Amino acid sequence: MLSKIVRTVANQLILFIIVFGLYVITHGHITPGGGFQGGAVIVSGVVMLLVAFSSQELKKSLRERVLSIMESTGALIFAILAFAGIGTAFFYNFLVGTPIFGRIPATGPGPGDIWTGGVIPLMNFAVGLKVIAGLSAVVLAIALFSSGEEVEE
Amino acid sequence: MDTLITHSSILIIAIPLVTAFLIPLVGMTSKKARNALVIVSLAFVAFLVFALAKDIAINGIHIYTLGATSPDLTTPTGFMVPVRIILEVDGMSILMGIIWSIVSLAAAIFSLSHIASETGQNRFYTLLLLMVTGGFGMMFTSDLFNLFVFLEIASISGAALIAFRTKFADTQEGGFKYIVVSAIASLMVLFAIGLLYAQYNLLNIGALAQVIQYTTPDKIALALLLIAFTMKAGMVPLHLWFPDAYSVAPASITGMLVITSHACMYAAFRVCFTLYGGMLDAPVVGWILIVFGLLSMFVGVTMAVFQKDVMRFMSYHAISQLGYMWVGVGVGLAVLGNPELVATYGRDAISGGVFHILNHAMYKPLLFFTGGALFHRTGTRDLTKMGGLAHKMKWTTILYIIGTLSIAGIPPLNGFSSKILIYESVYQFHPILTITGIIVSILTLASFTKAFHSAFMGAELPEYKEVKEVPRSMIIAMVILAAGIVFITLFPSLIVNWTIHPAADALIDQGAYITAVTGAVP
Amino acid sequence: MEYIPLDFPFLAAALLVGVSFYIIIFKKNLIKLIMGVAMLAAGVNLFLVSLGYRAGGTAPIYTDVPEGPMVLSIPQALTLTSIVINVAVLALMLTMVIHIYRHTGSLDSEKSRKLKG
Amino acid sequence: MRKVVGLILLLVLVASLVSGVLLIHPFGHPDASDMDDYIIENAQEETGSNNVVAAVLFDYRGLDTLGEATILFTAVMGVLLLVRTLKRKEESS
Repeated sequence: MLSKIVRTVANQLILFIIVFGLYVITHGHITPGGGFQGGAVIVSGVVMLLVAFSSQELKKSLRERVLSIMESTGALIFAILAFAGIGTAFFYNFLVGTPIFGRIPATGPGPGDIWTGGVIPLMNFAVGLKVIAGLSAVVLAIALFSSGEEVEE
Repeated sequence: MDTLITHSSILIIAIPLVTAFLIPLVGMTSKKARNALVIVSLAFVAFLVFALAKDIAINGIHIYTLGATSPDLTTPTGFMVPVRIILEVDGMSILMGIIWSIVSLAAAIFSLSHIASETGQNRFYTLLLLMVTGGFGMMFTSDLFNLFVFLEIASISGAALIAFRTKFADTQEGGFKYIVVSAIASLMVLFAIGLLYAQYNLLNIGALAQVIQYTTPDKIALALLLIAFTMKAGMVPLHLWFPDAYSVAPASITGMLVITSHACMYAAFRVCFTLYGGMLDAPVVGWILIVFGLLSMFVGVTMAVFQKDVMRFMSYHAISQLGYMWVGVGVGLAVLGNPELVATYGRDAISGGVFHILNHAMYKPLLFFTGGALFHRTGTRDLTKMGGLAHKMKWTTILYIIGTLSIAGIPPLNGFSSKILIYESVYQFHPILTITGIIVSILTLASFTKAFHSAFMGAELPEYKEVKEVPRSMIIAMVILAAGIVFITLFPSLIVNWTIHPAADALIDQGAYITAVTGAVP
Repeated sequence: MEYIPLDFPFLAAALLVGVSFYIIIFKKNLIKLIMGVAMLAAGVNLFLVSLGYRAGGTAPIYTDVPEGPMVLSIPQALTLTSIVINVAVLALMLTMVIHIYRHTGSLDSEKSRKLKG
Repeated sequence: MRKVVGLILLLVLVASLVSGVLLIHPFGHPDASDMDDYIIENAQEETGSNNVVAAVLFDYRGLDTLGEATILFTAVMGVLLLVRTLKRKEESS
């Protein structure tokens, strides 16, 4: 556990990191970024908390059971979105042209429109959820394990 | 039913995947529901594989384009090269799929009681199903990068499963060796993919095969791909990790790992026959495979003689048996440029090699399972410490005898029918290959008899007074594989005509694979 | 810079792969071995992503992009996939090394080798 | 002996890799780009995404990304499997 200054700053900073990560995830289909990148940004915030506080401290607020459920859910949403297009073909982008994220941008350079991309923004969210939960679980588990703590099953 | 067949190739990959994602959620509530889910999904996948196999036997190569407006639209309208990932299942792929579906189902059933006393079962079954996904993906995809992704899925889950019993040091070491070897191998594959992509801007195997020129970078890519896949399959100069990793895994996983070795072998064949095909310097590559195959046969069997650990002993035999397949298919590859020789013995040699894959995939997991059964009851893998177990474990003894007779190639059993096919065809290529094969076969029989003697025969040892027969689910799993052996033994010509020859022809006939992707040959 | 006369990125990738193979073959420490694998992955990723570069090209994202050629997009997607895969591999490797260290008390690949055969 | 063999193999490998990467197209000037050009031209229309890389990841090569997500899932499961407690809790058995 580091000094009080570090802990206080980390506590405030984590909010901004989460907001930035969510921005990267949400705008994955119009600007550089996406589920993996945004998820990694948020996990870097978790790592910062891990450094500032101890792993035992963090374990109280991040239950592994919850993380495990989150990860499975993210993966399932992704797989189900892929399955949903199976009327035509697996991974068919069935939302293009529908009211939900279905707008088609003008060809060529232009300003981005958030309501485009079909299943891509939804898949970005699913992947983001998965990456946040999965990598946090890994980082936390290795930190607990190398400090000699038993990890709950 | 037709819709199911149309989508079957992706369903075979996706169903174990989705089930794997569900297992952690289901496993939290009920153990029984989880076990039932695993078995039911794998059984359904096996059903789909057989349905797809029937469809392929009737209608030819099955093709599935992911994300296209229609699954059989391989290239976008008005465009010549494929853009999306395409699954392509031909005779060879579906043979591997049949093997994988049977063995994975048997392994899951075997695991039910084999790991019943361990913790972390939810994650064990999740990883088992992910490994099944990876294997099917490797066998069915026709996209090089996708092959790399599925290779990684299979190897990472395999490594975690090898290290499953964390309280022993050797499991961790075996798992670590396995994951280092697979990481290096798959990164070499990725570098080769980069070299090919840079020149042709394509990733699909069929489309690449159409335009490949066999330039110097292509040759380097071929070398990298072959080294990577043979290393992952456990060919001799790069086999040192193989027994370390395979002997320490839970027995059900070892049975599955053998098939992932076959899947890497399949990938190597796919690269040689389909990707490079006619452009290949066939005699040189063929001879390389033959020489290292012979080395594998010999080194594997001689090292096996000295082993005391039952699983290590069987792992070395697995290396030796893999050598037969390299030799058989290598001979077919060496004469690939010459249609006459292919017709006289090349096709038979490839058939023999492929048939041996099928046979080996039945008896080697069976033998590993019996080894696991011994470990389950005695708590040791050391053959010198066992003895007199035939009195206590009758089923295991009988199943072990079936496996032994089959691996040694004793005439009526299936191991014999594939070995004789290899011997006969290979003899016309070079007699020394057949002679080596027969010698190795005799040594195999001798060492398995010795192991049988020390584990099952002799007086009952006092410390195993309490030993009982293994639980029923383990016997069922072993009986499934033994039934496969008996079936092949009884109807060898049926199997050869319906699965082996189409598989061998699929390897030889590069044009059909290309045509299925790109439409007509230009 | 308009045009780079030599294939520096390709050469750097090949040399990085060579250096990492040197580490993997000759170093005995398991952590160094893992670093070698990570460097190998970095080299291969560098090679892949530099394959797609087109001189003077922009990133293949249409939002407010200047007119002109775009760099190839598939290598970028492949590299992204490969990076995530390598993160996964490294996490698993490190966990196993912690276990090996707990069991044998050593990170030397020669000393910790318990199995003989 | 082992070192010498290793060094020779290493040199052969590096030499072949260097020659391989020098023989492909010069940096910045890809030889062929049919597949990528098709994607760059049609991605907006077919997938509605301005970000072509995202279109490749989630649409054209979706199975790769599903595989990638699966690998991450596999690694997480693997790590959690390996660091699990070995003693079964009393109430759960």
